[in-house]
Amino acid sequence: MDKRLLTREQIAKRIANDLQSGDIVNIGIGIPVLVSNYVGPDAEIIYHSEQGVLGMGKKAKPGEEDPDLVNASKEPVTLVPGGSYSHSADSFAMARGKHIDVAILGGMQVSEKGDLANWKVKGVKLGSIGGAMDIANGAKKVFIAMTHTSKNGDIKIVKELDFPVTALRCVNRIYTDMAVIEVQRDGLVLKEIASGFSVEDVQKVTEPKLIIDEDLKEIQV
Amino acid sequence: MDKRLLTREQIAKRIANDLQSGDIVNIGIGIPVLVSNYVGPDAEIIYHSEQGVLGMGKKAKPGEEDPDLVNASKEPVTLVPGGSYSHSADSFAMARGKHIDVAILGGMQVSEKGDLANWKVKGVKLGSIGGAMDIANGAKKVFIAMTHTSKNGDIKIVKELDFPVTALRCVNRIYTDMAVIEVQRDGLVLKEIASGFSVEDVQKVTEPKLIIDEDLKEIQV
Amino acid sequence: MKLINKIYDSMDAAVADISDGSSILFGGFGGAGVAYELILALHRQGAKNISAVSNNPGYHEEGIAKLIAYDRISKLTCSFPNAKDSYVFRQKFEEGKIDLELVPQGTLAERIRAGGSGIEAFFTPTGVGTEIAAGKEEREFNGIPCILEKAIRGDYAFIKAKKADRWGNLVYNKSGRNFNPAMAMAGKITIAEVDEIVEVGELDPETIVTPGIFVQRVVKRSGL
Amino acid sequence: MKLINKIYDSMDAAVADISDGSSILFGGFGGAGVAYELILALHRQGAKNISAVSNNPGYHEEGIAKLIAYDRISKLTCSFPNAKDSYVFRQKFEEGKIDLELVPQGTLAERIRAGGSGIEAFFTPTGVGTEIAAGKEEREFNGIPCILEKAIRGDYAFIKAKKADRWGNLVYNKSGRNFNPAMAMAGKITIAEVDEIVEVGELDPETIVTPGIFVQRVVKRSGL
Repeated sequence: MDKRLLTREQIAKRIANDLQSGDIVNIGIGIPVLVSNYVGPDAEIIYHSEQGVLGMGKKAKPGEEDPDLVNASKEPVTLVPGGSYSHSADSFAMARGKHIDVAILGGMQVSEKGDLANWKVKGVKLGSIGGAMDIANGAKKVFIAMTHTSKNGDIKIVKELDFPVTALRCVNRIYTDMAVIEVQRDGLVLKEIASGFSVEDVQKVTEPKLIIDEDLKEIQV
Repeated sequence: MDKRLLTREQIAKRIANDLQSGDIVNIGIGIPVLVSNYVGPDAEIIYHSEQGVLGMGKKAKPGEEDPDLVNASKEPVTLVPGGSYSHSADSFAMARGKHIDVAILGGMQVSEKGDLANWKVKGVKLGSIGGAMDIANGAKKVFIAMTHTSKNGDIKIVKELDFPVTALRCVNRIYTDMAVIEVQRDGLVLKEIASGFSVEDVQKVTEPKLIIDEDLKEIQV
Repeated sequence: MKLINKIYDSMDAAVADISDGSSILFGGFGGAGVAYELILALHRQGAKNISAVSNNPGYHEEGIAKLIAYDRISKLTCSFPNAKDSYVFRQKFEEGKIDLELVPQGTLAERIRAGGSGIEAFFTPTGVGTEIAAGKEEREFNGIPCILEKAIRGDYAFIKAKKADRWGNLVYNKSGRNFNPAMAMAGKITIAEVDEIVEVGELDPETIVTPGIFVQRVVKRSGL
Repeated sequence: MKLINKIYDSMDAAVADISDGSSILFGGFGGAGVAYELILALHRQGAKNISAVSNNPGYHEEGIAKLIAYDRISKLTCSFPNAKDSYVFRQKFEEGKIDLELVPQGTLAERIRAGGSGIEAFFTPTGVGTEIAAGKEEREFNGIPCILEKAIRGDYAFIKAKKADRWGNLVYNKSGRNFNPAMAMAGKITIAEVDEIVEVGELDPETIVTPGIFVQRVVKRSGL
C-alpha cells in the first residue's frame, strides 16, 4: 500500500471530525484556519477570535469589509447571528478562564508531557506571542495541527522542548500528516495512522516511545 | 452670640458648597444622602452608586419605580440623561481605581492621620461592610459628614481609632455640626467653625491638637 | 442539524442536578437582579450544605433568606450580612448554624470576576489595616500597601437577566445587572432566569453584556 | 450653568500638553480601533521619549509605526512586535533605538484593566515555564502554577470609539472595541477619537461600553 502523508486540508478535515455541535473553538493560524471549511452543516460551532469576537463568521466578501471587524490575522471577517463583541480583557477572560472548549493551534514542537512550543523559532531574538500563551494555557482542550516533522526533517514530537515554550502540559491531541496522537498521563498514545504507514514508520520520526492504542485505526478523511 | 450646632441639613449644605460641576460623587448613607438637595442648579454633578449606576437621579416617583433600579439603600431611583449601568466589578473598578472625585461618607471615628471607622460599632460581632472599604480607599477625596461627638458625648475625632477600621489615611475633610476640619500631613487643620463657637469649644471635643488655619472662618450655610 | 439549545423547560429541571455541598453564586443587589424563581426551585429540590456567595443574605424570608431559614446554606460569603430585614440570617448566624465570610463588596465582585477569568489571586488596597486583612499576605506595590485576595468560583451561578437566546447570550435590566455578569463568568454551570427568550440574532451584538459562552442553562420566569 | 464638556476642537488641542517622557496606552488590534488621527497629532506635536503600550507596533509607517520611525518612542510594551509589515519597529529594535517588553496578549489586557481598577498585581497561569516568567514570582494556587503580573497604567490613553457625548460616554464599532475600554480605564488622561458626537442622553444607557468617568477628552475625527 502506498504511504500517503495527509495534505494540510486532510489534517484540517480530520480535526473537524472531532468537533461537536456547540463547541466554542479558537482557531490559530496555519493549518487550523482550514478546519472550519470541513465542519459539517449539522454542527453549530462557535468561533472565538482573540480580539473580542465570539461567533466569528466567514471572511467578508468584497464590499462588505469593515476595518473594525477582522480576525486574528487582521483579515476582514463577518459575525454570525448570535455573535457578540467583547473588549480584550473579557475576550481573554474567556480564554484564560477555561471557557473555550477547543483551541486548534499550530505547533513547532510538542513534548511527551504535552508541553507546546509554537511562538518562536529557537535562537531567534524577536518573536510575537499574541494570544498564544493565554489560549494554550486556558482552553479546555488543545488540539495541535502540524506536519509530523519539519521541512528539513527535524523531529517535532520530542521528549523535552528545546524551542521557546508556549505553555506546559497543555496539549491534548496532536494531528499530523502521519498520525493522530493523544497526550495521556503515561505518555503519547498512537490512536490513528495515515494510510500505508506502519507503527515503526511513525515511531522513527517521533522521539518519545509511543504507546499503541489497542484500537489503532487508519485515519479516515 | 448663641452657640448653634449645624443641623444635618446644614452640614449637607456646607458640603454641597465644596462640590464642583463635573465632579463624580459617591454618596454614603446618613447625612451624605441629603447633600444632593443642596447642589445648585449651576452645577452638573454625576452621582455614582455602588451597585452599578453612574448618573443616578432623584428617587423614583410613585408609579415610575423599577425594582431593578435602586440606590445603595435599595430605594427606587431614576437615571439621569447621560447615565449608564455597569456590572459590580466595573462599578468598583471606578471606586478602587481612583476615578471617583469625591466620596461623601458618614463617620463613627476619624483619626488625626485620616483613618476612618464607619462600618461597625466597637465590640459588635456582626457588621456590614458593603462598599465602604473600597470606596473610602479608592475615591480621590473622602469627605466625612458626621456630628462632632456621638449621641452620648463620646469624642469621634481621635488620635487613634478604637472602632473597627474602614480604611487608613483616606479622609481629606471632616464636616461636623461644629467645624470643618482638613486632614493634612502635619495634622488636623481647623478651617471653619460654627456660629458662636470658639476654637476652645471645638478643641475640647476633639482629641488631637488642632492646627488653626490662619484664615479661620465661620461656617456659612 | 443539532442546534445549540440551552433552554430548559422549567426552573425545577434547571436545578435538578444540584447536589448537597455544592457552591452557588447568587446574583443580585438588594432585590435587584435576584433569580428568585431559581432559588424557590432549589428550595423545592432540597439540596443542603450549600456554600453560597451573595452580596446580601436576603430579606424577610425571600431570596436566599428562604434557603437560610430551612438550613440549606452552611456558609455565606457576603458583603452586607446585617441589614434590618436580614433577620433570618442574623438569627441563624447567632445560633451558629451558618458560617460567614465577610468580604468588602468591590473585593467580592473582583474575586468573582477573577474566578471566571483565569486570575487565581490579586493584590488590592481595599481592606488594608482592617479586620478583613487578618491572615492575608500584605505587600506594597509602588508604595501602595495591598492585601492578597483569592479568586471565587462556583459549581453553579444563579443569574437573573432580562433577555436570553438559546445560545445563552444575555442582556440585563438597569442596575439588575450588578453581580450577575461576573458570576456568570465564574459559575461552572451558570443558570440564567430570564424575563424573555428571543431568537438567536435578535440581540444586537454590540449590546450583549454576557456572551453565551458564560451561560449553560436558560429558563424563562413564570412570573407567578 | 457650567456644563460638563470634554469635547476638544481639534486633535492638536487634545494632545498639546503631552510632555516628553510620558507613558501612553494606544488602543487597537491590528488596524481595528486605532486612534490614527490622535497619533498623527502627537507626531506633529513632537513629544519624544514616549513609553508606549500597544498590542502591535503599527504597520508600514502607519499608526505608532510613524512615531517609532521618528524615534519618538523609547519603549514599547507589546504582544505582537514581529509581524511582516512591522518593519519599522523591527529595524529600530535591531538598531537598539527602542526597548521592548514582550507580554502575552491576555496578560497585557488584564494588566491594563488591573491598572484602571485598583488592582496592583495578580497571579495568572499564562506564561509559566516560558521566558515571560523570567524574574517573576511563581506561586501555586489550588495546584495551578501562576506567575505574578503587575498593573499597567498610562499618563494618557489614546482611544478610538464610534460615538461619544460631552460626558465622555463611549460606544465602539465591532471588534474595534478590543483594548480600548480597558485602556480608557487605565489612562490618567484618556483621549477618545470618535466618528460621531451625540447629545447627552442619546446613547442608550444599557449599551454604553465605556462610561464617561473613564474619559477626559473627546475629539471628532476629521476623516481626512
